[in-house]
Amino acid sequence: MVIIQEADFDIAEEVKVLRAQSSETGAIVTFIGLVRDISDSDKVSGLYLEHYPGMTEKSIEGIVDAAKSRWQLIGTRVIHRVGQLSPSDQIVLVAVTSQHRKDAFLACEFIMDYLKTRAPFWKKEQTTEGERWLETRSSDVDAASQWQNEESC
Amino acid sequence: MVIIQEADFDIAEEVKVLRAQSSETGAIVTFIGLVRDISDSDKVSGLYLEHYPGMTEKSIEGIVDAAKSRWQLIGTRVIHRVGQLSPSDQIVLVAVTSQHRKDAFLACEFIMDYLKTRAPFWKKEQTTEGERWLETRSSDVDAASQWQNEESC
Amino acid sequence: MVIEILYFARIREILGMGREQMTLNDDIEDIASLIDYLCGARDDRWSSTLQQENLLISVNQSMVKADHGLRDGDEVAFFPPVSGG
Amino acid sequence: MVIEILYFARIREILGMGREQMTLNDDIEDIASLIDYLCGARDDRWSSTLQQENLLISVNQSMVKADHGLRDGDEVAFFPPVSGG
Repeated sequence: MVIIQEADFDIAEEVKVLRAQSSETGAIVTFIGLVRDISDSDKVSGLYLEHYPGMTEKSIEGIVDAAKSRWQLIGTRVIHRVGQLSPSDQIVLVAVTSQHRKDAFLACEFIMDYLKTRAPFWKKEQTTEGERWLETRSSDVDAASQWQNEESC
Repeated sequence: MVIIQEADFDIAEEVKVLRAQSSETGAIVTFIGLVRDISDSDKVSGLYLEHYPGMTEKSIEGIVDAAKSRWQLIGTRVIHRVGQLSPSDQIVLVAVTSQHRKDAFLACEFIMDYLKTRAPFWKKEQTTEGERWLETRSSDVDAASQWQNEESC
Repeated sequence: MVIEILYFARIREILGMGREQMTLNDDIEDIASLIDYLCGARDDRWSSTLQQENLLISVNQSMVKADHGLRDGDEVAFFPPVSGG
Repeated sequence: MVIEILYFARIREILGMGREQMTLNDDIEDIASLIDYLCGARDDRWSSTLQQENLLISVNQSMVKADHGLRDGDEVAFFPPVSGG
């Protein structure tokens, strides 16, 4: 389940939905991304998140499907916010359930790493030095490519 | 912060406390362990969790300290329930915050892997085949020992 | 053929345009020739953005390379490297 | 010296005892000799549990090996492999 919305989300609500899906669930791993108030040593006052409606959902669903084919998962929820956000706001939630914790940890991290490099979102930071568009960090490209290296092991 | 209690916990409450700790937090990773209704193909009707009061808290605090010395963390919360539980009940919560997601993912998984092999908890399952005490799974021993192999890389 | 072109983020701001419909001449058969056409027919802002090495391209909401062929009704999008999450 | 001994989980159930206080003779100086004493002085349940290879031992709430020395007032615990989380 992939949701793109302006509204905030409630992790308890999402965990509740996932728990109700199966009595075989033994592990729930969640990731929440927050707006940080510092970026490259400048004070961040706000963040605008643009996306490509339609393609965003499609690309994240593709990432989730890839995770499902790689690990034994029971359920997944991805919520990504768009629009105007402030420091400390929640941006993204990835929640994964599985029978065993290892699968849930790996799948959650995998989904985040690919979302960072493949899903069509763009952040524009409002800082004390003015506005600026962010682009993919090289550390995020490295994080995503590690999953491919592992495949060839 | 390590808490051992009989009562259930609310992930939203714990995430709220962690978010309030620092405006530098960019990533929150949580793990929730649940009582599964099947164990070695027997139907589980309940689970009794015994622990060693005092040593439990001390050992988990030691694990959390080890995680803090290994990764850049901002905050941690570990809640472990004891007493009588039912299938689908929450058993344990590990929540970790950091500036960056990689540290939070690794630390959360590390804490869970060590908690499974070092913290003095014992589970007694009530199944259709009677009651039985569980002992450390070899897969959990392997999971914990992987962190030591990585250290020597 | 008629296609829809979408521009996002920094590229949308520089071009001052988020979306346009275009009727293509028969000789524009793929993304590469569409980019050539736009850079030649329009002002410098087009060549400075559409010729950047890190430009990302999608057709019908799937990422493609510049040699991807075009068909009537396609939804083409140009955008910079992504930064969500 | 006087020590406190705690038993947990399966071991507690088999021995039918969760905690006891013991006054030790002078020749019991470490965990190994304490185990030897208990196995010799008490019934089979003691030797069958305290001589198991996977027995875990703590003194004052830190895990130790059988060669760990004992001091007056120590809190010793015997327990099976853990299974929390």
